[in-house]
Amino acid sequence: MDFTFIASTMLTLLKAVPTTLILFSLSIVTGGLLALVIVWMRTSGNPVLTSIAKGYIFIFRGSPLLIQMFLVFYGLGQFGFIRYSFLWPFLREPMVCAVLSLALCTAGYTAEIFRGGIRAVSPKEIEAARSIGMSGFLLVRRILAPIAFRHALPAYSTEIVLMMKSTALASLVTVWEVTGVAQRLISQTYRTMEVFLCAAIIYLVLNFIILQGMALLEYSLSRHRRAAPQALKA
Amino acid sequence: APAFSKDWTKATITLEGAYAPWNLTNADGTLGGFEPELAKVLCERAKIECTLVASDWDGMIPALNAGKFDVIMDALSITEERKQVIGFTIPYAATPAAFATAKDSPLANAAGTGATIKMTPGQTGVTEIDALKAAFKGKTIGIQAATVYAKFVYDNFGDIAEIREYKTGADRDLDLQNGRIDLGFDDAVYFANAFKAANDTLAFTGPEIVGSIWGEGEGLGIRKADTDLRDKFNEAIKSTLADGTVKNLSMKWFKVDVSPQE
Amino acid sequence: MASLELLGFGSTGWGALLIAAALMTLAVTATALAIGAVLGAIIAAAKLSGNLILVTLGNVYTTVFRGVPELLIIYLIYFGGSSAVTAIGQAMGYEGFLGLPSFIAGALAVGIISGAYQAEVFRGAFLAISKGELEAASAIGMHRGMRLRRIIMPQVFRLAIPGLGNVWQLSLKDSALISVTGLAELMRTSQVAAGSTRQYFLFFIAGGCLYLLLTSLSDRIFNGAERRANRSMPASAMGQT
Amino acid sequence: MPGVTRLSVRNIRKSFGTHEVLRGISLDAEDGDVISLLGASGSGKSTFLRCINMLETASDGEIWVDGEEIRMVHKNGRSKPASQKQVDHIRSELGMVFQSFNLWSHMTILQNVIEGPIHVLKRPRADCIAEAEALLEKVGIADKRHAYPAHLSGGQQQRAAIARALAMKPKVMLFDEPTSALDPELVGEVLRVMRALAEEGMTMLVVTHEMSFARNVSNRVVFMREGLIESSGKPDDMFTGGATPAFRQFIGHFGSGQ
Amino acid sequence: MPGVTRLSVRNIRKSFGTHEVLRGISLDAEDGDVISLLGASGSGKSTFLRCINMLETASDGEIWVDGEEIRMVHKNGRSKPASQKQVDHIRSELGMVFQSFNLWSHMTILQNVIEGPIHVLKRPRADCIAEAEALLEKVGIADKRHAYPAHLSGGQQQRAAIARALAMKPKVMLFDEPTSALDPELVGEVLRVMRALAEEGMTMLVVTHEMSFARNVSNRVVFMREGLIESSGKPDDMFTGGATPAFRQFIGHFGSGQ
Ligand SMILES: Nc1ncnc2c1ncn2[C@@H]1O[C@H](COP(=O)(O)OP(=O)(O)OP(=O)(O)O)[C@@H](O)[C@H]1O
Ligand SMILES: Nc1ncnc2c1ncn2[C@@H]1O[C@H](COP(=O)(O)OP(=O)(O)OP(=O)(O)O)[C@@H](O)[C@H]1O
Ligand SMILES: [Mg+2]
Ligand SMILES: [Mg+2]
Repeated sequence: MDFTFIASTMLTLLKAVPTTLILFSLSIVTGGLLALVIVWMRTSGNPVLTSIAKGYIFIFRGSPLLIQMFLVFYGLGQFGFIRYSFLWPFLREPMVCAVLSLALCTAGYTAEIFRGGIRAVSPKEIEAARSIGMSGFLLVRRILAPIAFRHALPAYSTEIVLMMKSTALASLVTVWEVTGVAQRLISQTYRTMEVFLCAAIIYLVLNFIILQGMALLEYSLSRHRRAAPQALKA
Repeated sequence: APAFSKDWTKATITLEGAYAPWNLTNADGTLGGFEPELAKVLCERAKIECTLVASDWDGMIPALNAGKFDVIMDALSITEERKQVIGFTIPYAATPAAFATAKDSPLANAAGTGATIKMTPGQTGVTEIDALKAAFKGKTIGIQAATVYAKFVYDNFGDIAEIREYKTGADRDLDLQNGRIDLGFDDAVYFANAFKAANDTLAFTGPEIVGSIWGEGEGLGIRKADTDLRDKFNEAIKSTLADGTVKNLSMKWFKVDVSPQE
Repeated sequence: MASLELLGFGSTGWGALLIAAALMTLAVTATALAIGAVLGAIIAAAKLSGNLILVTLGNVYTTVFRGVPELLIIYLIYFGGSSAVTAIGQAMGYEGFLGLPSFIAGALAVGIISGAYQAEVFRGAFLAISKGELEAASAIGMHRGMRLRRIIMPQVFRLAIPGLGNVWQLSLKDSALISVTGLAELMRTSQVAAGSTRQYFLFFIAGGCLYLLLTSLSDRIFNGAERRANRSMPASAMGQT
Repeated sequence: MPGVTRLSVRNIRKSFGTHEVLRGISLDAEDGDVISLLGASGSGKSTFLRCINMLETASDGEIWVDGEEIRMVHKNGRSKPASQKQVDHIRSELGMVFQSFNLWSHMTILQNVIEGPIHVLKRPRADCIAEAEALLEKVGIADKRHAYPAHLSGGQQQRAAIARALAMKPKVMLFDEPTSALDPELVGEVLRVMRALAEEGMTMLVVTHEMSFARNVSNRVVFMREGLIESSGKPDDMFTGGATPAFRQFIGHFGSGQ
Repeated sequence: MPGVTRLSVRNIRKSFGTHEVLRGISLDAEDGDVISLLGASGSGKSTFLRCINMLETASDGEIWVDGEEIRMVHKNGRSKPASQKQVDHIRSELGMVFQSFNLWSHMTILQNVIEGPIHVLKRPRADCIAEAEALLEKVGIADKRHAYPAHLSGGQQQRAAIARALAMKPKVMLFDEPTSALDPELVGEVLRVMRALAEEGMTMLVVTHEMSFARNVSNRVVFMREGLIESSGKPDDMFTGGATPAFRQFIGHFGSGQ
């Protein structure tokens, strides 16, 4: 093992970590908000809204992010009406495009995850809420969302970790985050395994922190389920 | 790399099959282009039965060293960094480099367009380059990351222009069309072909740059241990250069001669 | 139009190659999902076992294979696996290089990753089963294995279908990364076609559409399975007032 | 204001698939009325209560609460309430205690009880807590107020569900077998609470299998059979003279057992 | 063989956290014994039944079923059964009807009933179905045999749960409030079934709030209070002369109400 090489690789890669973190946090927040809108449309019962949401989820879950990002970044500029519109100053920026396509993609997944959580809520508990006059947003905020979020948490933490790894694609649109920098180092040095191992350690540490945080959240939200009957184990 | 003595009657050559016109895939799945045709001649002369396989550019060099194939023939520039990990034959091609910009851009037809200048590694104070520096001040230049061309642009224009790195040349060309960047710098042979795909909305600007600044040129990549295989191919390349085979194929595929000049 | 011709089935059309590539993607993903189902069930069982060592091992597996970029795992198995096979071959007296075929290396790599995700899906579904129903099974003397087979598995399956649908999607897209092994799956074929013809948008959109086609086929299957599995449930209270 | 009609149901019908569970039920209840709803298992009692507060949508019929009709729209052969707002408002005046309790699993008992007053009725938190604690004291589970539903015994859950419904101070209460999980001592306790509520003028509709309740606490007994009201009347009339043969058979065990 | 001890419990203790729910309970039941377990809500009745078939592990004490002791191991202050196999075997001889029914939601009623006989007892499928249908007929829900639990009324679910337990033909049955959701007519029906089982020699331990059952069907009454057996004896003794003040207060309502 060539430790000076690994140390210098690590240093180079660490400098790209802030870029990765910015991409990650912006797209998680934007994607999460968008997902809420889509879930709302998907479960609204209005056939038009439902089909729009279904179509959205279908397209963004169904095609590779690489292709989506390519089309958003290189494709939108092909249209004159976009290139000469007020949007172009934003869309011109690689970072904006990268966050946009990451967020659009994760919103599709997150919407499905949230919907799964909602379906897991006991109909009896929803009925109890309706019977005292709760409905709409109040019902969602007080009963549905807390229970559904608790159910969705394991799947959602998976999605968050996936997003962390998906940021790797942003180098396609000239945002040089950790994986992009690693690939550039490889094409300069051809020491694939060493460089990738350094990158892997960085992602592993970042994701480990995220997963621990989510596990902590999961634990603190499941007080009502702890001390399960022993029949589970016996 | 496997260290057995081999008499090399058979070898596997890999290329990407997606880097037209150097190498490309036909719609029926067969490989074509400058390199596959040259490979056929080289193998005949070296008396080796060759198999061509397509593989991805990203994993090519590690896969060579892992033994998945024996030769890389994929417009692979001979550079010092690569020489650390694999061996090379002598070059069978060497290409000039140049700037490209949109045809209707104010940067089109910059000083020296149409001329050719020769440069050596680390050379400074070239008058043609200084003229370009003045013209390109404050502009954005797109390059393919981790190439000899990238290093050149950083060395000469890093202080006056914004530089944006792309994973592939094709991505950069699209952004040149989109107007996100003002200029691109790359292999001129590659560009000539790209202009056609862009419906001739792009054009060269400034002089073509040739010489040892781009290293020795493009050669076959072969595991360091396989010196006997390398020697066989070296002989074959010398003979194809000498009898004009390389030049003929080059004119057919590139419309210019890319044979390395002494 | 020239671009339509490029997508057609004639001598200059890429249609046949693209369709073959889509089938390859389907085959490699299905194999990977099957490998992942076996691994996922084992890991989920380990994580639920309550045995400290097994739980830790399970946690390490899911953390590492969810936390490390997929590309690296594919590289490790493609190159690392080949070295291992070659070493075994040499030990048995075979001279020369023995490769792990890219289909097997790719399916194995994506399968190992998908196993980590499936383990979480199974674990979540298990935890969602009503405790009372498990107790009722214990109370008539069902032993562990039977409880698993008769009560837990059918319900885990029902509760896991949406999650498995997601994992399938993930694996479908992870399979695109196998292109580094040179396997002619959909992503690589789209890229090769784009690079050879320089029609980048055309082939990326065509590739994207084929991925959507695969998705809609699999969605149909998963939805059908979900409907079938949910017939014992009351209509969800969601849609009503 | 005694004599005011709090609840009025006209000719309610409800089917599940081809199975018609309610086949035209009408009922009026005034201030302070305590009506016992008796009937065999599966006769549609729970379904009837669920229709009244719109947890099931009746396929036909009218429901009036406190002089206000729940407006319905009929479209493509399906009915639904015209205004969600009206439904929410009416529901907050209708309390319901479920046969299977339906406590919110992610909240403690106290949180379950204060949830509605704070978030639906928008009353001050401190008041709600004080009242909730008094209610929990009354039903005897004040010591469990910080426990989660999964950690309570059946009877404790049932009492929590009663407290949760009462905390909304509804004008009309719908009870679905509110004492099924309680021991005789607690049954007595809960019946005392209900009697006091009746005296304060609350209207109550109680599905029960507790004949002593039907006879001693309620002022009207309604006997359901196969989705219809077979007979109804004052408890004394029903349990002694005027009972139909079907009702007599139904209470047979009660009449003879002790 | 009357007089054989089917179930014997010695000094059982159980705590949840710091709360000691069972504080040393002993009980013997012979062939054909029908024991009523009475007690206030929260006194530990359900927990006691759950300890007997090991759904909760008692922290101390011995349990003998049909002359066989359930072997326990104690490690780091926690107890668990020594052999899972033994536990499974003993459980198949102990029937249990849960307070909250716990029907398997993914199976129809018939499937719920035949599941144990076919897969645990390994009996021929056709026989199991025939017997299951006869049982469902007996408890009056034969017409619901192809419905899923979520589509049944409370009383129907409870009867399905009883049929499921009986289908295992256990030597000892543990009932946790088996008639709580039933109307008087059905209560009479179910009690008749239980009496017949007792006559066939089945041993039964019944948590109930139905005093008429305790008095007329069972041959022993056990009164639990705060985790202890406060008093026990023959029904006639308990309900008339020999009752303790606490038990008298507990049944007060029953004694006076009617
Ligand atoms: N899982 C648990 N965790 C903590 N406390 C529990 C748990 N289960 C039961 N308890 C407590 O143990 C006590 C006894 O409960 P148990 O269910 O045995 O009562 P019960 O006699 O069956 O009452 P009921 O007649 O209301 O069903 C109660 O105070 C209850 O709150
Ligand atoms: N969601 C449903 N889907 C189909 N059938 C249903 C559904 N809910 C109830 N039923 C059927 O409707 C009938 C009436 O049910 P309901 O719950 O109103 O009875 P009930 O009078 O409350 O009985 P119990 O005293 O046993 O609680 C039953 O035969 C039941 O099987
Ligand atoms: Mg009911
Ligand atoms: Mg109990």
